[in-house]
Parts: sequence; structure tokens; C-alpha cells
Amino acid sequence: MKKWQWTLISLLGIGMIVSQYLDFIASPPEAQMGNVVRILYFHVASAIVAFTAFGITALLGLVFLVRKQWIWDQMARVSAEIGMVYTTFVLISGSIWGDAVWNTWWTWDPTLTTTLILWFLYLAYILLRASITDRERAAKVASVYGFIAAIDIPVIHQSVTWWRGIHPNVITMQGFNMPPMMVYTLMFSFVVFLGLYAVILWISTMMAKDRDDLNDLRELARNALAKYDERVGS
Amino acid sequence: MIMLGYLFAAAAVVWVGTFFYVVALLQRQRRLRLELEDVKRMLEEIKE
Amino acid sequence: MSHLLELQGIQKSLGHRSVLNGADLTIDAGEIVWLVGPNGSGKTTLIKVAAGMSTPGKGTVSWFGNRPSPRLRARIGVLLDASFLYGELTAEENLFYYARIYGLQDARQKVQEWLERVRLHRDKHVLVKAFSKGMKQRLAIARAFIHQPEVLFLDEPYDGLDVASSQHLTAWLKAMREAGTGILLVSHEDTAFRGLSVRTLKLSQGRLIKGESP
Amino acid sequence: MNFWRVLWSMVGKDLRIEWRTKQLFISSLSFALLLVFLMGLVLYGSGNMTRFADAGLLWLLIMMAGLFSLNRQDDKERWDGAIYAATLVPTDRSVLFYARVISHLLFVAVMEIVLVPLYSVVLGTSIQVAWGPIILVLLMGTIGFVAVGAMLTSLALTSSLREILVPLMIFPLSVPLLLGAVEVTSSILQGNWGKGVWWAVIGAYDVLFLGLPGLLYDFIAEV
Repeated sequence: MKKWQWTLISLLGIGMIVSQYLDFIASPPEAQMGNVVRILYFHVASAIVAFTAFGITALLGLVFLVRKQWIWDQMARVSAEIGMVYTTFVLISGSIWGDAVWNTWWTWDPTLTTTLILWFLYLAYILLRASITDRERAAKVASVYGFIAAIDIPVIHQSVTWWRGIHPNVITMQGFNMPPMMVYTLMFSFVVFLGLYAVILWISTMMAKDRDDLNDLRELARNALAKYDERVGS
Repeated sequence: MIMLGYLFAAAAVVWVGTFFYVVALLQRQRRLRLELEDVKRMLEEIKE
Repeated sequence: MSHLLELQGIQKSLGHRSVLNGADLTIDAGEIVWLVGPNGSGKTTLIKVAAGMSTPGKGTVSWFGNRPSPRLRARIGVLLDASFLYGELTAEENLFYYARIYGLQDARQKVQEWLERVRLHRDKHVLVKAFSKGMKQRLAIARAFIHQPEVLFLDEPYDGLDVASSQHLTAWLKAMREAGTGILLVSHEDTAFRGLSVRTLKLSQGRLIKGESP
Repeated sequence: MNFWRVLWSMVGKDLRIEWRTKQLFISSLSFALLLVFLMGLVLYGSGNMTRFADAGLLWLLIMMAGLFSLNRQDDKERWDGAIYAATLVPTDRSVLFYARVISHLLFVAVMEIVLVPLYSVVLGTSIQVAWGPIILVLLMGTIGFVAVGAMLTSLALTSSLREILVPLMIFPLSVPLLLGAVEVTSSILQGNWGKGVWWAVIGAYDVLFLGLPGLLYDFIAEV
């Protein structure tokens, strides 16, 4: 491996260890929830990554539609996949949290509901991409869909919030104030998570690009060989 | 109430998993690069 | 004088298979280009790209010296292996629908005219889903020709036609060519249009090269 | 002008085909009717539901009916590639989208005319309390749903999974619309107009999804 890769991995490893230390040892338990609050560092940070990833998918989709360069499409595709994984994390950690704090694995809380809808929306995005063979068309369709889905997310969240507003809301964050140490921990986990996202996005994009290039080159080689055979044959 | 120990272990597992995933990703990427170079070289040879 | 159709450096991949790889083509008024190439060499894809039905990965398409635009689409005609007809409409209704889409002034008259030309006037009230392959093909030809396009893209137009219809088609192509239409023709037949002088191009490895005349 | 001429030709063609193949409409409607009766059966008839559940079930029923229409129209256009001819129209390609919206809307509206009164009878819902608002919310809700659906069918046009993908995309994307429609309908059933904000959500959906696809359509209308 190259030097920058070692540096990157070491940095990542250190970040992870520090984050783990901050989460579980340095930061205090919360007054009412106790140690359960520690899930939050993981949960909220995952959510931030998921939203960022989908936002970037939508943005890069538009860039692709305008500039028509494959790299944007490849990056958008990879970003949606990462976002999907982190949305799953959010749902799982949210359920664990819910069970511990509200004594229920699932509730139709606005944020939870939106996250679940988000999960379905991008599941469809990935399936849509995978089921269209024409590369140009798949990229365009996915860009348009990604953009519309991203526009719809705030609308969905707002409407679900209003919806809950009418019905009794079991979840409140009232009386939840964070001591500075908790704030630092939360901030640090944001940094680590976003850094992790950036690294995975970057490597995966390069891989996606290389894989596409490889397939193109193989095709070229096949054509060139055919031409060569033709010439020798005639 | 969830035990702190379990929580710690679960988080640690996720971290370690992610870490090795990134390492594996880097390695896969490197192998892909090498293969790409290979095909490129082969293409050059064919052209000549 | 600009070309009726000009393709420059067209690239197009389907999946990871690159079908077109820098294809160049020009068609001028009154010219028939016969496109040949083995199965899967990208002839249909080339037509789709040239007709603006599909966007190329790279390269430019121009019609009548301009970028393809909605307005210019009224001046091209396309016939692919799918007929673009509605099974639940009669032959007459299908043609009339397309005549209306193209905004023809004398739509009714044109429809009757073409129904007679393709010898379907007796079956004009029959639903197209009951048509045989040859009848459908004849109707599809009428559908592609009815608005008198200035550039025609024909993918296997002789498919399923009987001898008489083939001769008619050849005669129409000749007449249209004389009227200044540019035609891009894909066909594995070569006897059917023997009477026409055509420029042959071969699609090979995603590029167009000069082919031998029939 | 070109656009309107093409639009009306397309809608006219759809109506003509719809009229000719009545048995398809009738079979879709029969299935929806069956659903209504099944709902009545399992819920043990009238008066067992809150106004809220009432409105919710009604809208789910309508959306199911809408999905029928989408899939059927798609099949019809797909026969021998007529759907691809839309890329050749001598006007803006978004005309295909708008023609679809209008045809679907008519189809679903006719179904609603039969379904909604029947639903109210079978499940003991007192729809007659306010015909005007009910019709308005049905119309606005259906427009939004049909617009989302028409856009998604065009997106999934060449996808090999389209039959399953369209429902998978349509329901998450139209959650606000569904919530708004249910909210307003249940208010109307209780005798008032409901909160303005929900009317606004439905209206916003209509505007957003009638407008956006029109702008983005040229990117997606091709083979």
C-alpha cells in the first residue's frame, strides 16, 4: 500500500478509538436515561451521514445531467449505496434506543417514519439503477429520481410532523440538556463518521470508475482482437 | 435497561468491522487498478 | 448547403458493451445509404441515436444543420422492428392518430390515400391486433411515410412483405429520393432494392466504413 | 398549437381504446368492488370504525385503483412499441406525461364515481354530509397521485423490474399526499373543512408533480 493510504488508515483507526473512548468512558451518563444516551452518538452521527449521502446523490445527479461526465454519476450511485447502509444503521440503533427508553421497538414518530420512508425511497433508487441496462438512460433516470426524492424528503418530514402534531406524541426531547462533554463527544463522532463517509465514498467511486473503465477496455480489446483476426484471415 | 458492557462491545464490533472493511476496500481497489493496467498493456500490445 | 443528417463521433454503450464507437455519417438530399453489418453490430442503435430516440454517450447529431429539436422531429420518419401501432385501434384510426400528431392539413384524405397505397383500404376497420405480420408492416410503413419526412430511417422495412409490396416499397423509396428525401436503410435483403443506386456503409466494431456496392 | 393538438390527440386515442376495451375497465372495477365488500366483511360492517380509519381505508382503496390504471395503460402503450413513438412527437416530449395524467385521471375518476358511494354504503360512512368538499378533495388527491404515478412509470420505462418498482416508488413518494387526503377527508366526514395546512399539502403536491416532470421530462423520455 502507498504511504497516503497508511496515513489515512492510521488516522481513521485513531479516530475510531478516540470516539469509542469518548462515547463510553469520558462522557458521563445522562441524568434520566443513564448509559442509553451513548447510543445517541452512533445514531445521530449515522443519520447525519445518511442525509449527507442522499443530499450528495441528488446534487451529483444534477451535475451529471448538466455536465454529462461519468464520474459524477458513479459518485452519486456509490453515495446512495452508502446512505442506504447508514439509514439501516439509523433504524437499528433507533430501535434499540426506543426499546430502552420508550419501551417499544417502533413508534410512528416523525423522524422515525421519515427515516423508514427514506429507506424505501433509496431501495427503489438502487433497484431502479440495477434494472436498466442502458447506461446513459440508467444514469439519467436515477439522477431525476434522486433529485425528486431529495426534494420530497423535507416535505415528507414536515407532513409527518404535522400528522403527529394532531395525534398524541409519545416522544419528547424535553428535559434533555447536554453537558459540554456530551456535546464534544457528539461533535467528535460527527467528524469521524463524516470522515469515514468521505473515505468510503472516495475509494468506492474510484472502484466504480475503474470497474467501468475496465469493462470498456475489455470491450476495446475484444474489438481490437476481432479486427486483428479479420486482417490475418483475409 | 441495556448493560453498558454489551453496548460497548457492540460499538467496538461495529468499529472494528468498519475499519477492516475500509482496509479490504483499499486492497480491492488496488487489485482492480492492477488489472486495469494489465488490460491497458495488453491493448497496447494488440495495437502494435 | 448543410447535410440533412450528420453524425459525428457517436459513442453508445448498452450495459458494458460499447455498441457504437465513434461512428460518423452524413446523408444528403436524395441519397440512400444502405447500412450493413452482422447481427448485434449496432445498426438499430445507430438509427435510434440518429433519430433522436436515444442519447449518445458522446458525439453530436445534427438534422438539417441544426441540433435536433421538437420542431424538426416533424421532418423525420422512423420505422423500427416495433410497429408503433396500437393493437386496440383499427388501421384507419392508427394512421389518423399519427396524421393528427403531425398536424397534417388534409389528414383524412392522406389517410385514405395511404391505406390504398399499402392495400389495406379493405381492412381499414379491422383492429390492428388481428393483423398478420405483413399487414402490420405495411401499415407501419404508411405510418412512417404519411407526413412526407425529409429524412427517413428504415430498419428492415422489407421484413414480412410479399413480392408486390416489396416492389411498391422500392418504388416509393425511388420517388421519395427523387423528391429529395435522404434515406438511411438497414436491410439484410439486397435483391429488393436492386433497382436503386445506394451508397453502402458497413458498421464494424462500432464504426462506419465504406462497404461494397450490392 | 402543436402541443395542445398532440395532447388532445393522445388523450382522445386513450379514451377510444378505453371505450373499446371496456372489459378491462370492468374487471379492474370488479376487483376494487370486491375489496370494498371484503373490507366491509372483515370490519363487520358499519359504524365500527373511527372517521379516521374510514378515510384512511378509502384512500388506500383509491390508490390501489389508481395503480391498476397505471399498469394497464402501460401495457397498452407497450404493445408493439407504441410507447417509443412518443419520443418522435413534433413537440415537447412532456406532452406524453400530461396526456397520461389526463387519461389516468379520467379513468380513476370514473372508478371513484362508482366506488366512493358504494364504500359509504357498505361501511356506513356518511359521505352525504358534504358532497362538495368530498368531491374537491377526491379530485385534488387523485390528480396528485396520478401525476406522481405517471412520472414514475416513465422513469421505470425500460426497467426490467417496473411492475414491482412503480408501487415501491409511488407509495413512499406520495406519503404526504396520502396523509393530507386522509386528514382532510376525515375532517369533512365529521362536518368541517379540515385544517388549511393539509389542503395546502395536497395543493402543493399537485403543483409540484404536475410541474417538475414537465421540466425534467426531456431527460427521461427516450428509449
